[in-house]
Amino acid sequence: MNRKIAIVGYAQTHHEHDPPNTREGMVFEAAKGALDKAGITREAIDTVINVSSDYQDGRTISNLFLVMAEGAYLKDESKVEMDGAFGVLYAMMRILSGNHDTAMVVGVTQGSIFSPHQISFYTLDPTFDRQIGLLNDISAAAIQARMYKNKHDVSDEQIAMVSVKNLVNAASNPYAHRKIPDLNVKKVLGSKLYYDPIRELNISPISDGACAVVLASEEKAKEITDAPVWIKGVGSCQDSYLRDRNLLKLESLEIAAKKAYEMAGLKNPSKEFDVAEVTERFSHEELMIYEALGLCSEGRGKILIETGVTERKGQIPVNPSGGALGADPVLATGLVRIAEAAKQIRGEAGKYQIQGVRQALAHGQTGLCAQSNIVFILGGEE
Amino acid sequence: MMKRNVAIIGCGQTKHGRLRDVNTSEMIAEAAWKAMEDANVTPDEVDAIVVGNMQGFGGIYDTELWAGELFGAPKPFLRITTGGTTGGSVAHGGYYSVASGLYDVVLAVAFEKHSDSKERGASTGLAHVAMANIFHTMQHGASIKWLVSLATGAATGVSAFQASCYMYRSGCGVKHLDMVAAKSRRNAAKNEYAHLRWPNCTPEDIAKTEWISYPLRFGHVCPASDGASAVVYAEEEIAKKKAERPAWIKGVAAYADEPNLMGENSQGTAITDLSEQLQCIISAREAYQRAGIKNPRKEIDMAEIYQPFPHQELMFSERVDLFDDGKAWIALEEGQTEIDGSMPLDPSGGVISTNAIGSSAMQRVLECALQVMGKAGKHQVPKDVKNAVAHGWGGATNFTTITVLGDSPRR
Amino acid sequence: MAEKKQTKYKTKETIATEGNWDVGEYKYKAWKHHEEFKDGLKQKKIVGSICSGCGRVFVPPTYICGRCFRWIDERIVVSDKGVITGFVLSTPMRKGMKILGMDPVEMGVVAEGEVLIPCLVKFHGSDTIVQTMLLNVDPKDVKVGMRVQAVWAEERKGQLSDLEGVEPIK
Amino acid sequence: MEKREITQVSGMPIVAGFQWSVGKMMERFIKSFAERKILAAKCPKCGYTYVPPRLRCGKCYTKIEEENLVELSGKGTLIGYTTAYVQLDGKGNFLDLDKPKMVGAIKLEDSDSTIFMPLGEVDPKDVKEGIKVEAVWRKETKGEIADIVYFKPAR
Repeated sequence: MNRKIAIVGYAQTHHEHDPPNTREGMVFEAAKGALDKAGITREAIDTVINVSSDYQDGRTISNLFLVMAEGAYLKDESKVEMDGAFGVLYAMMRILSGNHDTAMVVGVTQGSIFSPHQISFYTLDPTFDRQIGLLNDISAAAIQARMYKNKHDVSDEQIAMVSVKNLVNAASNPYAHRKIPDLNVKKVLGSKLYYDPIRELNISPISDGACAVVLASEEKAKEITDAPVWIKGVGSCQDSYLRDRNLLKLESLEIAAKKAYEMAGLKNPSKEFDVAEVTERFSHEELMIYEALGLCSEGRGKILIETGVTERKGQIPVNPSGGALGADPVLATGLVRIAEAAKQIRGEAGKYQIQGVRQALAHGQTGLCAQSNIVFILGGEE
Repeated sequence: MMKRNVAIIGCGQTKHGRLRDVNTSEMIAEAAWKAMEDANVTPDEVDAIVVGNMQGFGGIYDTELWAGELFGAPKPFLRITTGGTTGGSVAHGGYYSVASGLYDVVLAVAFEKHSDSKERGASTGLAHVAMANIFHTMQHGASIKWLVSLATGAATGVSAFQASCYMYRSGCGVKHLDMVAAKSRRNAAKNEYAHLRWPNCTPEDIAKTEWISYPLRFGHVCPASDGASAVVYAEEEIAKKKAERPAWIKGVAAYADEPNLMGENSQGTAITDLSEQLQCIISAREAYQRAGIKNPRKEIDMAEIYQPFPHQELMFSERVDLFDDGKAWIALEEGQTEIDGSMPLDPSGGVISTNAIGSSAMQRVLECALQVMGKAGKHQVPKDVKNAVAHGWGGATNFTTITVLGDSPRR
Repeated sequence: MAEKKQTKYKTKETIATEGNWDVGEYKYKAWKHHEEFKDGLKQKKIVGSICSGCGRVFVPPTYICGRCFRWIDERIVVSDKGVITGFVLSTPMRKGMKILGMDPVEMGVVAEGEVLIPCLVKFHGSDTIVQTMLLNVDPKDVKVGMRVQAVWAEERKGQLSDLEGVEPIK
Repeated sequence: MEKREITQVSGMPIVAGFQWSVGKMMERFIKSFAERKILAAKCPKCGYTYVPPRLRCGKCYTKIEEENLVELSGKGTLIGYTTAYVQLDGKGNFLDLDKPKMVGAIKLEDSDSTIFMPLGEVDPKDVKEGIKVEAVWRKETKGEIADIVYFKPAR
């Protein structure tokens, strides 16, 4: 990269279902919080990237009435209508171009105003799949989970362990939405069955929340903070449509991760980052994410979860913050992953801080069965 | 820091109109393929794709998840949508993708398929911009008469009020709106991709059309079109190899102001003159500064203004500093802005003749690129085009995208 | 004489599949700015909010100032007189005209031949406009800059319709 | 964080309707259902066979014309499935189904795409990946997507 970029500030709202707050209020709280965290005012921001969706907010041009609350008044502003992590990629590009030195990405979704599962149905091919009417993000994920289980002989219990890990982790994260400190595999397998084998506690909750991240060029970052979190690498990729892709693997995530590792100069990734914050909309997805990130070979994800490798005190902690199963404000979820990864590097993760984190991975995804993925490698000062 | 030079090396668009013999993914793919063929690149040479449309109009969410494989998957996709300026924001996204150094060749495609909505014209999406506000206001006892007056009077939304603001500020009359509309229809007759084409249309023809609501007539306003447009960006070395006369992106800017007319849930918003358009003034200044253009009125050779309503061609040509505030109608009367004038505006026929909302602001960038590359065919302006400015507006006339293109890279 | 007609490009039709988007199902959330505004209207007052940072006055009350990037908690009452900054003239309303699935003349909401005039009013003391209706005026005389005053409903019920519109100050 | 009271804004019963033109290729595909035929587009260059058919191969980007359409047998292999206990009601709510429904991911013979179809005349216990399935057509097919009622295990 011709210019180094750092994260210098971040903030998120407390994610809940249907909290007494407006969309505008959440955006303002996150944006103001991120500026305060960075110790700068709105005037120091050159460009603002809004991350929201017309369908999630029920408003065509969802960023129109958020200009003032997100701090974009008389600023160079645009909107990315995908997972918030893609908004960080676009903000990075704007700084790398030399046109801007600082950028703020503000993502928001109020899941309670209209079901994200219904909205996932609108991404289907309207001339065919949508007419048959069976598919949505959960039923498609259920078909994928079944195929993955059969191919690699993965048990429902092993998949449930992901929910147990993340929802217990979420209990020590003040911002998480769903916290079940005493969760166990039995309770997960006892929760309401939606589409076999996916149950209630295998699905990320419908959360309302916002998150903001402030980025700066190397020179500006050093002025703003003495603990910049450098963006060492980024890679993204989108797979083919559901009908014409391999559902047994997250191929686009493999490609995205390889690109991010290459840019960050990681030779042996699973050894070189100390924590990962990934977006797992369904428990089985986290196992497939382990494999796509190269933490283990294909089909071995179940071993990592069973042996506690990805627990907080494991060799490669994954989602100490509780992940998307702990809180899923849809378009803000990828941004929250980046904020949580940055927190780990700056030692600000409180009760779920992993010791000695130098490099962290953050992952965002969008589309049925994680069709489009993005991976960031973040690192502290050398 | 040395900024990376980026150029458009290929342009592609579908014919715009009522396209019922294709589905949305095929429509997007057609424009994407035409742009790649024009740039003589294959999909494997394209590093990333930026895409956008106004999602509420076509009823499909993130269409590229279904359509993507027709022109490039597995590949990085980035979706950018900002209302009316979507096409311009996608164009900026493509520029920034290459200028960042992360990618060398990027395809940017923007589209809209209004005919897929059952409601007439673009009313689903347009009404839906403020639907939550209208629900909110009705819930608090606004009168039915008020709602009816909005539906009849301001059917065209913010622009209806803006026309009266601008006419007061500039002193221009309805006849100038007729002249702009007639000029656009005539220019569109020379553009095979345009939706409404009316060879030798005169202001009198326009004046005969019914009023929608004073000061706007049916003849003044844009159609709701289906269509897609795409450009291929490349970094300097590749651009020089691929195109004999690339269209260099010299400066971009896209500022946002307070929403005009109303805020979130109809809270107050401090814009009283809707024709001030401060964010357009600032965007133009910033883009010219980045482009190294000191005197736009001398250095800019032509412009594509985003003008779904005729007063906007006059208003925004002033806000991008091509004419004095309130004086564009004089240049119009003197024929300066005709296709063979000293400052041609919208030789393509503009948005008055063709409006697939997601695609329109991209078409402004694409048309300026064609003019700089000398490839605009029948509607190529006779004068030599060294620098051109492409403008887009969106939201409640509070978003603006400005792209300055030229025939030489910035040094 | 060259072909004089306007042509519209369109292609052959192919069959279409159908689908819906239930926009009415969204459960939006809002602050109580309209409650505050309505309570004021009941007492013939135009209530706004004033930012402690830049002093700008927003009508109806606005909770966040985008310039100063702070909450706006103070309220203020502005004049019920102001000036027109923008307007539109509808075509004369006729029986049988269908608007939003209604026939307003039939329903007695508007009179036959009435010209509806949505307008933007900047009340003195406010930095914003209020979108309402211009009443008791001959459409020919409407111009930006006209001085107007509020037209209050006879019996105000604390609803937005308590402010029926504005009328020219004679 | 100061809490500001909020009100719930309920919408008016407005439904935005859509009518997506399917395009020439899809029109032939849907209309051929009338004769109980399932067409697929076979890429002339790499042979990848798409169902439903399309104008461009996503694997090697070759154009696909109407003469590249091939007729499939209507039989296929079940490569994935799920049992649905709920169903979306179009307004964002999951309604409990009184009887579970089966959904199958099916790879039709001589095609590379996966299509997602309801499964019928089958007991969830007997469903396994790899079993052969075949299309069950409406008695009176009219050239509509609904002509295929479901897929059932092939004899």
